[in-house]
Amino acid sequence: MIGDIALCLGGGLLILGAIFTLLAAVGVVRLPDLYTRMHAASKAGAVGGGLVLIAVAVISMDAAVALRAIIGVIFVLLTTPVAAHLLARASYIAGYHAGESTVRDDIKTRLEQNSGS
Amino acid sequence: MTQLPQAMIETATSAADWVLVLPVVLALMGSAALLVVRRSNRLPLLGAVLVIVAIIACEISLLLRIVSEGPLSMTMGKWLPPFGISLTADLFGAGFALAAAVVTLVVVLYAEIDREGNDGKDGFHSMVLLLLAGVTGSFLTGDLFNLYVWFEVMLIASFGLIVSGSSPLQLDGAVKYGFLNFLATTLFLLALGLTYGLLGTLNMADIMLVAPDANRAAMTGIAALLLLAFGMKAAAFPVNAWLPASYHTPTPAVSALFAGLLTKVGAYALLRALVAVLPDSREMLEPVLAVLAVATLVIAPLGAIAETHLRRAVGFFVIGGIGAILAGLSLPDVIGIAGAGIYIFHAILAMTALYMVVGLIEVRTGASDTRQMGGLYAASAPLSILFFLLILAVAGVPPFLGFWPKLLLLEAGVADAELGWVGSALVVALVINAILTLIAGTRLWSHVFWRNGPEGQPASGEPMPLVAPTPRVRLAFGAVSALVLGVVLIGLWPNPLIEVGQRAAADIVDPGRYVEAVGLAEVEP
Amino acid sequence: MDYILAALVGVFVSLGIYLLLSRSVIRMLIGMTILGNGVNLLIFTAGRVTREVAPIVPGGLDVPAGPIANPLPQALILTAIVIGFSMFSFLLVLAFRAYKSLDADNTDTMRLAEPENAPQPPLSY
Amino acid sequence: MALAALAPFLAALLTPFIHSLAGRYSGWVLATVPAGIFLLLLGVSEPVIAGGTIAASFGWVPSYGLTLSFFADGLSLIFALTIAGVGTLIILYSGAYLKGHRHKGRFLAYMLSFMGSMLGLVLADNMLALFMFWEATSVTSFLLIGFYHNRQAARRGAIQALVITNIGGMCLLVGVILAQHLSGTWLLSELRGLGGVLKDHALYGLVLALFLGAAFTKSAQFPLHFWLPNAMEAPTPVSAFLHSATMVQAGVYLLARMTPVLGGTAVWTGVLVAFGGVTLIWGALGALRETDLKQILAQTTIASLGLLVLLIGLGSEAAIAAMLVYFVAHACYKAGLFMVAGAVDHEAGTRDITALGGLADKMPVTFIGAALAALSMVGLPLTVGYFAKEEMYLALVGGDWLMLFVLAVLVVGNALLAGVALIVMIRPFLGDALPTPKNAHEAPVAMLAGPILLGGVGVVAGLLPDWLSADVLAPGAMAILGHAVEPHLKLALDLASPLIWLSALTWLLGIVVFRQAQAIRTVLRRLSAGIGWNADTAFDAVMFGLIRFAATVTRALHHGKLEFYLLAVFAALAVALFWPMLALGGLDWIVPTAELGDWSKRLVLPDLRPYEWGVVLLAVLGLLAVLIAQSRLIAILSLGIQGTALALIFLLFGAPDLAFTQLMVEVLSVVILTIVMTNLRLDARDHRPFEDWARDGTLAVVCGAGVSLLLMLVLTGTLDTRLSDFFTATSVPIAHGANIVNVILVDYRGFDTLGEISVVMGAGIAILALLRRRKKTEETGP
Amino acid sequence: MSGAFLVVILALGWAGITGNFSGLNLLFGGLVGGGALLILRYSIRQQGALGRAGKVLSLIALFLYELMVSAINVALIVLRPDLKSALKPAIVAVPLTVKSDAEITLLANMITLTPGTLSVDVAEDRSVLYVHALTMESDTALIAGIANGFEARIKEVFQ
Amino acid sequence: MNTVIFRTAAPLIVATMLVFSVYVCLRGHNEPGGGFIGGLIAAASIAVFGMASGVPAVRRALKVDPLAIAGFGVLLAGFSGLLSLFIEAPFMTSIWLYLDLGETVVPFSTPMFFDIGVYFVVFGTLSAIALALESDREEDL
Amino acid sequence: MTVAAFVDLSSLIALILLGLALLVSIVRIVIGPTLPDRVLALDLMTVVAMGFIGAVAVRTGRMLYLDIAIALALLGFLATVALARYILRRGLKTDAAAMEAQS
Ligand code: NA
Ligand code: NA
Repeated sequence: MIGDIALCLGGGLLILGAIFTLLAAVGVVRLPDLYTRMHAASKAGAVGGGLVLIAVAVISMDAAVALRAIIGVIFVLLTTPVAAHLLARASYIAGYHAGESTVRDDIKTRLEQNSGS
Repeated sequence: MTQLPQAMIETATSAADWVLVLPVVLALMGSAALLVVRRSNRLPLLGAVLVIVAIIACEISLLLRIVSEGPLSMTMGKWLPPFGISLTADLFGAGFALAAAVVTLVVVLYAEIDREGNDGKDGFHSMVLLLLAGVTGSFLTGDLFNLYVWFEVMLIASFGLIVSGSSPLQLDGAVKYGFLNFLATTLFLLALGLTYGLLGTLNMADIMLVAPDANRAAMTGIAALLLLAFGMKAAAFPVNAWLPASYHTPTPAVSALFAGLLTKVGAYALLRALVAVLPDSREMLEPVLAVLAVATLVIAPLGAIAETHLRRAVGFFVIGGIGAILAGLSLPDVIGIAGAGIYIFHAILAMTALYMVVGLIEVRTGASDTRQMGGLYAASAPLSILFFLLILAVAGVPPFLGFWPKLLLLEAGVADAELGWVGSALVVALVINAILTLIAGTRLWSHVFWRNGPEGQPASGEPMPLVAPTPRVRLAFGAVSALVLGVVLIGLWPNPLIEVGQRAAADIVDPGRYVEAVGLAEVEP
Repeated sequence: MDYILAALVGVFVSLGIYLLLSRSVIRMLIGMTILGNGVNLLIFTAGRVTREVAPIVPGGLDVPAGPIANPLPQALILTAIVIGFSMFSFLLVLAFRAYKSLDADNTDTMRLAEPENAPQPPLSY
Repeated sequence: MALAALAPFLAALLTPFIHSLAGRYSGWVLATVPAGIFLLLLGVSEPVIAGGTIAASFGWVPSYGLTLSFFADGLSLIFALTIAGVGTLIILYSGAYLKGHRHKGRFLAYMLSFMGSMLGLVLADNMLALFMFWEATSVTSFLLIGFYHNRQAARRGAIQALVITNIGGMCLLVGVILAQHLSGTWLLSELRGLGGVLKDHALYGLVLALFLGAAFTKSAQFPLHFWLPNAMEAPTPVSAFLHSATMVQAGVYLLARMTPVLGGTAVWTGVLVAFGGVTLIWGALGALRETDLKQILAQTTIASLGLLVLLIGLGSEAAIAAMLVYFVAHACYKAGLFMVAGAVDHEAGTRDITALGGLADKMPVTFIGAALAALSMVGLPLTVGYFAKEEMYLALVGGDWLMLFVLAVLVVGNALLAGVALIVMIRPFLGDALPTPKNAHEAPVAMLAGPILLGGVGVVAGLLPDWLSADVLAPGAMAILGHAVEPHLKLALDLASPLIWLSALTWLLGIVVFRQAQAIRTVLRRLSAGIGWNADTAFDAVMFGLIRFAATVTRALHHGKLEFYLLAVFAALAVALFWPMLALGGLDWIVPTAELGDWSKRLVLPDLRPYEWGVVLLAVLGLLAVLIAQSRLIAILSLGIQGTALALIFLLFGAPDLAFTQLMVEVLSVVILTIVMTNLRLDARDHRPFEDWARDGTLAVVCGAGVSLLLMLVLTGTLDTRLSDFFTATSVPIAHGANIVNVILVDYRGFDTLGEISVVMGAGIAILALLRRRKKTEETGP
Repeated sequence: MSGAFLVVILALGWAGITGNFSGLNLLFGGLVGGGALLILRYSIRQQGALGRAGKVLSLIALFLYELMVSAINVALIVLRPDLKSALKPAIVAVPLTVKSDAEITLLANMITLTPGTLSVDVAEDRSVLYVHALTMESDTALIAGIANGFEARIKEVFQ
Repeated sequence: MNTVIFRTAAPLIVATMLVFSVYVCLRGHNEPGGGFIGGLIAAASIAVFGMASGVPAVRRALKVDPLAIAGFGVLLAGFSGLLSLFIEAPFMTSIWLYLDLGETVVPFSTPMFFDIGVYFVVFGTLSAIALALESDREEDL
Repeated sequence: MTVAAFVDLSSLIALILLGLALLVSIVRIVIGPTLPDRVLALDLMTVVAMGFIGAVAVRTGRMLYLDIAIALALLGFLATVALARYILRRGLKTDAAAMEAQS
């Protein structure tokens, strides 16, 4: 009985993860500029990937597998923001500025102040 | 519990059988060990010499064993063939492996010329041993995929050696060498995949048994791919461009090692794969082989005539020799195969020695182009003798070593000439090759040795000044002299060589003993 | 299914060869990698393809319960992948060094070893 | 007898030591070697003179049926004795001639090696051994001709001689092999016993052509004669030895030797007589054109060689007898004359006969030697030259008109040679005294011994016709013709015989030629100037043409463009893929047949699931992305797509290990590419002209299609799964591993993996080797 | 001290992934983890005692909740047809009160994974964290939300 | 890549990768993985380490020349094959020893040591390459 | 519908969705327009591939595929770091060149 529930839950999580992942991909295509796209990739991607791993953990009904899956999720949650940060920072420093719709840019302001003084 | 099939060889393996596998393993582990101690000053040279001497000892006893008992085989991991990887040595394989180890030893001593002020950190000796491991493995293996692995071992070691020093010239040569050779092994892999898909096995002896029943078109196509891949490795026309583009770029010691070993392994693989393993396909491809042989024989020495860069010119001699080997493969009776095999043996020794002598010439004259050379005849009688003997040996002038394989090839060609155009065409091409090679050789001799000084310098007056030999150069000279002496002595007393060559060829043409040694009895259809 | 993969092999091989002919060393390397991938896929396909059954014996059994994917080509490809990767690494660093030393990524301009206007051989004895 | 052939080589090997010990007397010391051989051969000559042979055989290459067999019959012995005899005097002469030369030791070693080769050649029974000694004479003579290596002319002469004689040598080798193939024996002695085995064979023409090619090149027959005068660049002792009794006579020896096997046919006679006759006249005229003593003698040598070949071609008893006597006569007088020329050159400082005169007073002994030799050459009675001439006329007198024409040619040729002989004897020695570059005086003893002794032999032999008949003619003819000839050489003048009148005519004409030498020379020189080129200049044209052609071919094939090297490989790949398939019906499986049904049944959609299609599509799209990528880095990123797709394919079709590795490797490839690219700034785009694009694209698609088709052809069969079945069955119970792929990697095929990790390690070393000198080269670079 | 703690964590992790909590396997896991840390011994600075499990758990719970909300948020935005008008991207300087490396890193990572914000950079003087916001209605609200939410909890954990 | 965030997170990431690599290596005989992939992940961790902390820090941490590690790997693999000399079997015949430690039986086998050798080779070589590419100082190579 | 069938179906749906996600993320890799955009998309693709592998694990019932997914996450991180570094270094150089051109 518990097994069936776990399986159903796992199946649901699996589909949910897949949906999030797909939406992340859609976001990366639809969003207007680099930095907004990063939001989609980092959040939806991490959640999507994580959900799939958890789904595997649930379906396997094996403590070892589950623990491994959880370690995997933690790892994803650890690396995804670092990677996003590195990419964003590198892009910004390299001169890829935020799109025209950006309403405010404090880094630019700071840089202008520094060069002005 | 279900009944297990018999999986392992029941009989015990005596320690003496290990002479088959030790040469490869010693070279590999020696290479690794030298890498571990590479920051030491003298250990790499000493270690390399010791390891190679040990390998030579193993290979001599292996050869003697095969002479007396026939081909020897060992299947790794005790698994029944064809499930495990079989190392299988027949006379050719063991003989070539021995020759390879001997020239490697000479080259290691010779290489001290270039290693003035060089510690072991560049891993030179490691790479030499790795190259030897690849070459030895290729000569001794009885498994087609394993052959691919040893090819790659050889290739990566040669990569390291060809760029060692990283001069712009070397890098240019290495780019061409690298891409074309890696492409060749990739094509080999392609053919291997198809072979497995068609036959379901990789053991050469096993392939011999099942290939006749396979789809002929596919089998021949695979053989053609193997011909292309091995032909590239062997530097057969028209896919030989990598050799003249690169062989002159590394140090002479490395050139020498390459000349002696690399193309010969390609030629050996052709011999093994086409003549011994897939004889039916070889028959289909015979016209192609013959055309390639003729073209290689005739076109290669032209390069030697045209080139003024001494080492490039010698590279064309190497290619010309490959033409002779291909000729033997087009004439697959015992005499022709013996000719091809003995030619490989000859080329391993003579081409290596020739490059080393050329290296000494470069050291003494401080130049690499014959236009800037001259005066060596008056200045150095020993060097003159070495070069002259080797030119004669390469041109196939009797009684030096190069003559005997050509004699066998010509005899096979004459015998075959009655059957069709192949024999006559090859005889004519061999003769043209001999004449052109001699022309090229005497021109080099005349320009480098006889002429008083560089081009344009007046004939009278003192010969051009030469660089005085250092102790390292003397050591190198001694090493080369020993090798040349070997070439001369074997040429004068070729009986053992020819006898072994003929018996080896007989085993290639009729591989029954080979199959039996592997442990796959011939199955009657 | 085999035939689709066989056709895909052709696509890999074609593109690999096309890129190998591009004169740019970096592109040639990419071509070499793709060609290698194509060959690996060829070995895989040549060993006949089975869907989803990994050649791993489930715990507690001596032999797999049903048919499994052919393990041998997989082992061969693994070896080939590793070797190909080693070669790729070397060639890449070589390209890097060649670019630094020769200032060229285009193979047509790499002419040190075989100079473009080499003088005619001397017509003398 | 083997000792006779091999001792000189041993002596040559020891020469450096002997020379350093004996110093200026090394000539005397080393001359004992050929002298000893001469005596040795004389000692064993008894049975040969009696009409028998002596033989000695040693095992050499038994596995190839080769023995090092020597045998001596009359012919061999005549040649061998001449070689050893003349050789003794030449070595002696050389010792003095090269006094103080820094390479005198080398020279003597070469001379001895050459002599050994020559002796081996004439004593060899095994045809292959004969060929080897033949080649050895070419090689050693190459070193001798090029002895004055600083001179381009010497180098040219040496290369020319070697090239021409090597072409002949190759003919001989193939001829010998062919003869062996047809007759089944390597041994000349056996071959002779087999009678017409070659003559009657369909390939007789080929065998004959090969042997003639060998003989004609070696013996300088027109039009391959031109190398011989150029070989005069050698020191005079070399000329004296090579061109009197040895090297050039090797061809004559070969023809004489092969007479029983190949001779006697119409084509044999016709070819030999024609070439010999033309060569005779050509050489004689050539001699008249020259003023340099050595050149004159060289040209007369060509003429004499022509004469000998002609006589062998005639093949009659008298002709063979004449040939034998003429050979001995020529050996004596030509060696003598060359040595005289050398002495004159050595002492007077020039060899130009127009600049020499009156030397008889200053060099009387030399003059005697010259006179003895020249008179023999003229063919005066009491010299051996006389008998030679008598015999050759005898061979032709009374023949048909063709024979009479040949006779006329002989008379003219002999007359021209007689004229030349007179010039050589009279001009330098008896003409008006002229100032010479050096103040001439008598040559040293070692240089005089040769001409005097050889001249003496010429006269002595001329006085002993019976000895000549019995000890030279009889055994020689026995060897060539297979039967003895009646001794018929007589000193008595028989005025009734036409021979004496022919001789007289020859002398008369000779005197005319001598008188008109100046005029004839002028005419000949104008004539040759008018023609403008000759075989010698043609040789240069051919050689230089060959070099230019070689350069063109080589530059065309080795142009240095990697793209075209690759193109060649892929073109070959396309051929290798399609040719066997098309030739052997490898594409038949595509074509619908009655059994296989029609196309509509084959056009079923492959049973791929949607996500599998997705992954395949991903792979194709990834490849396209690489194709259209604008910059290299984008291409690298796109490379990741196809790699991932491939990994997923592996995953979906039951290869998790593969997928695992493929993913890791693919990602790491992108990483390394990126790291490297981080340090490079490259042009962004891939410029490829349209025609290249079309060509490369076509070739790529053809190769890809070929691979696919060949793979599909392979897939039409069923796979033999023995190996995998074995692994599956034994992996857990015997190899203790559940992951069969890994068990294959570390156990069944662990040896592969051992090699594979060595490749990985090697890549590490190689890459470090690449990066290691970075600093140094960049610091020292421009 | 913290090294030993990490070894224990890694050993437990090892036991987890290998699915075998036997003493021997834990010991082996400790060895492996110790080896890994040996390589990293110069890089791991004193991290401060990770004491209060409760605070940690509450932080984790907050984080997971925010993460889920964030993902749904982004998903909804992505699906909006009027995507452009729904966005108001901005890069905002958020003043930092946490100072240690570990705190800054944890904060920045959490910010990235929560709704509408992405850490772009940390100023060199560590006074400011530059955050990219997807839809910035008000900068003060954004800054306050971060300061009162994650930053406060992190401070509690690290004290 | 000099950022606080990366530098701080890197040791955690690297440690996780290293442990994971050993795990993947050791269980390869029964499930996907093995020495090659393990070594690859370990080397990747070294690359991350290098990018975060710089090459000198990595070299200091490794102490041993990475290529020597690779050489050691080949030696280990070779020796595990040579052992079969003592059981009168061909090269690379596997030998299995079961160490009974009361609660568990730990298998030791030559294939396992072989696979560990593979791990070291891949780890050493790829680390050497990564560090060499990152490093500017020749004397390190 | 049984539970097993549901799991099977869900894995099929997930695979299809993830396959779609793969194809969609290629779009950004191909169209760019900037390099960071492509890198971002590639990074996402590794995450999608990770999910794909997880789904395959569910579908085949072989949970051991999970490790492949985890390893992919590890190495995908490395790739993104390397690419970010590339963007950083090359971008700076490009900026310097542009500033030089302006002054
Ligand atoms: Na392997
Ligand atoms: Na592997």
